[in-house]
Amino acid sequence: MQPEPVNNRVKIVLPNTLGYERVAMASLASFAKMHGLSADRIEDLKTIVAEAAINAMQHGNCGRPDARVTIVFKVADNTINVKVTDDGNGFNKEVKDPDIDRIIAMLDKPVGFGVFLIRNLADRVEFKTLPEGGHVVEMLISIN
Amino acid sequence: MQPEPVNNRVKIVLPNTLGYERVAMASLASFAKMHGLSADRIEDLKTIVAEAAINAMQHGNCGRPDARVTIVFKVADNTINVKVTDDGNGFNKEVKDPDIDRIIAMLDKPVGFGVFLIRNLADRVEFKTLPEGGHVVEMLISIN
Amino acid sequence: MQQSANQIHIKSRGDVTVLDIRGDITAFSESSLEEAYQKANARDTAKLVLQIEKEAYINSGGIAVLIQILTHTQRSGQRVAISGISEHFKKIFKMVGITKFAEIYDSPEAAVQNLG
Amino acid sequence: MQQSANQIHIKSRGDVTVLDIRGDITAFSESSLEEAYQKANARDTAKLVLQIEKEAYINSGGIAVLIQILTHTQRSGQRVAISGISEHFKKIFKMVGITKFAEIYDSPEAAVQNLG
Ligand SMILES: Nc1ncnc2c1ncn2[C@@H]1O[C@H](COP(=O)(O)OP(=O)(O)O)[C@@H](O)[C@H]1O
Ligand SMILES: Nc1ncnc2c1ncn2[C@@H]1O[C@H](COP(=O)(O)OP(=O)(O)O)[C@@H](O)[C@H]1O
Repeated sequence: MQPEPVNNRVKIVLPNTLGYERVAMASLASFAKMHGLSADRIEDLKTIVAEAAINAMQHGNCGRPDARVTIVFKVADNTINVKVTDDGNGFNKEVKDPDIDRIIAMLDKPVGFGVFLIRNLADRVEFKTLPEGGHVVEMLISIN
Repeated sequence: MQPEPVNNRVKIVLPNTLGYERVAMASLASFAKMHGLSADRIEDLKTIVAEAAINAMQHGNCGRPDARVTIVFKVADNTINVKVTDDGNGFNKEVKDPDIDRIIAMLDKPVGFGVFLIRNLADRVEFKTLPEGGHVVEMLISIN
Repeated sequence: MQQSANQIHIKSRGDVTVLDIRGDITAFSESSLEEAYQKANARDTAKLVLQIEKEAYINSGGIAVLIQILTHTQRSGQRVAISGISEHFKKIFKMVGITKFAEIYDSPEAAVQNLG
Repeated sequence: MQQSANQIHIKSRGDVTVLDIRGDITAFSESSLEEAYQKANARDTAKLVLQIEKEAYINSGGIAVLIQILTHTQRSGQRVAISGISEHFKKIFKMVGITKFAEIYDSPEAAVQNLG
């Protein structure tokens, strides 16, 4: 994806503390409403930005209190583009979809729901380790 | 005011376009709710951040489409602190309270409501030209 | 971006004209509100209700637009009520002085009844 | 910051126990939910309703906490319903598979009636 001159980019920098993902959810919901996204897709968008921000805090920034999570969103080609960046090195293993039957049978731990929800609710998602360091999750939701 | 090591600082960078103040309103409302601000004071906070952002876009950044408005908020000493920064030189005249009788009689123009609302709804406000260039409005609303 | 003018429905309730205004009240509301006011005037109305949505975002630009309408109504000797706004904006309309030139009611029905 | 546990009221409705859960369902809900479940169990309940607020924010951490409760209820052979959640979270609970282990109802009353 080429950088393009869009004039609707919003950037948010959050403290690395669980709970602050709510601030990203609220601002992105307001942004998406301004740009005409439907109410049910706004709910999806809130969930995926929350999950990506939580993962950035916990897995990317490993809970370090001085770390920050940076979230950038914009609209281009009738698509909402959300990037969530942390200071980490990205995924160190493949993430499988959680298997609820195995979890209920206590064969698996109840983990993996964040990535599962992002994959299932976004129209497109990419997890990328950045050459300059850090990791970004880029998620797209199309407006129509 | 001394800078202090708070770990709840949120930063938002907005495009210089009227309407995007809504994104700041939504995120600050969510932040303030997390920190226990009452519903009616959250409404006041939304209004003052919106008015400060609109002024930053129109008067500070003079409507330049490539300019940005930066909004930082944090909580310290049970007080919500909001800073709205633009690239301009600050006020070039004293701003008087609007006089509605004179406006209705068409003796004055209907202007000056933004600063009026900020002054009347914030617990404290300071308008400061920055030594490094730019202008900041710092507004405080106490939580209890 | 959605920065469109307001949708405004004009209704007659006896000798009162109600402008049912959808959406936020900002500087972008100027043309739609002025136009709706002119249409209402064509009905030779002496009593006007501005019905605003409870969830509407109203900013200083919108306040200026509303006051401009009140400038017209004052000159024409029309009686005006505003209905629907939240407690927050009731407080602000009082602060700014709008309540000196327009009565505030919770619902358009209450406004019509009291003006009528 | 407000990252408190949930307020949970435990109510008996015939042979059904309702956990009326206030607030968001996140990783921070673990202790309050586990504690409420243990209290409900002390009543020897075979049927359980988890009433969640429609406005509640539920995230992956909260989903894990709920599934942990369902692990207990499955082992004890208890029947569980979840009520109150929005359409968005109904969809997500289906996606994740929670609906295989808990019935979903709009209101706690409907849940009690159907379990009872
Ligand atoms: N931003 C990230 N940086 C590094 N690893 C990540 C990141 N996000 C997710 N992961 C990896 O993906 C796994 C699954 O994440 P998730 O689905 O949110 O479930 P959980 O947080 O319960 O483990 C994590 O355990 C972690 O290994
Ligand atoms: N960020 C700012 N930078 C420079 N001047 C400002 C700024 N904010 C407000 N002002 C000045 O204060 C005046 C009053 O602003 P305001 O109360 O919002 O009313 P209005 O926008 O209708 O003029 C403006 O006309 C401008 O001269």
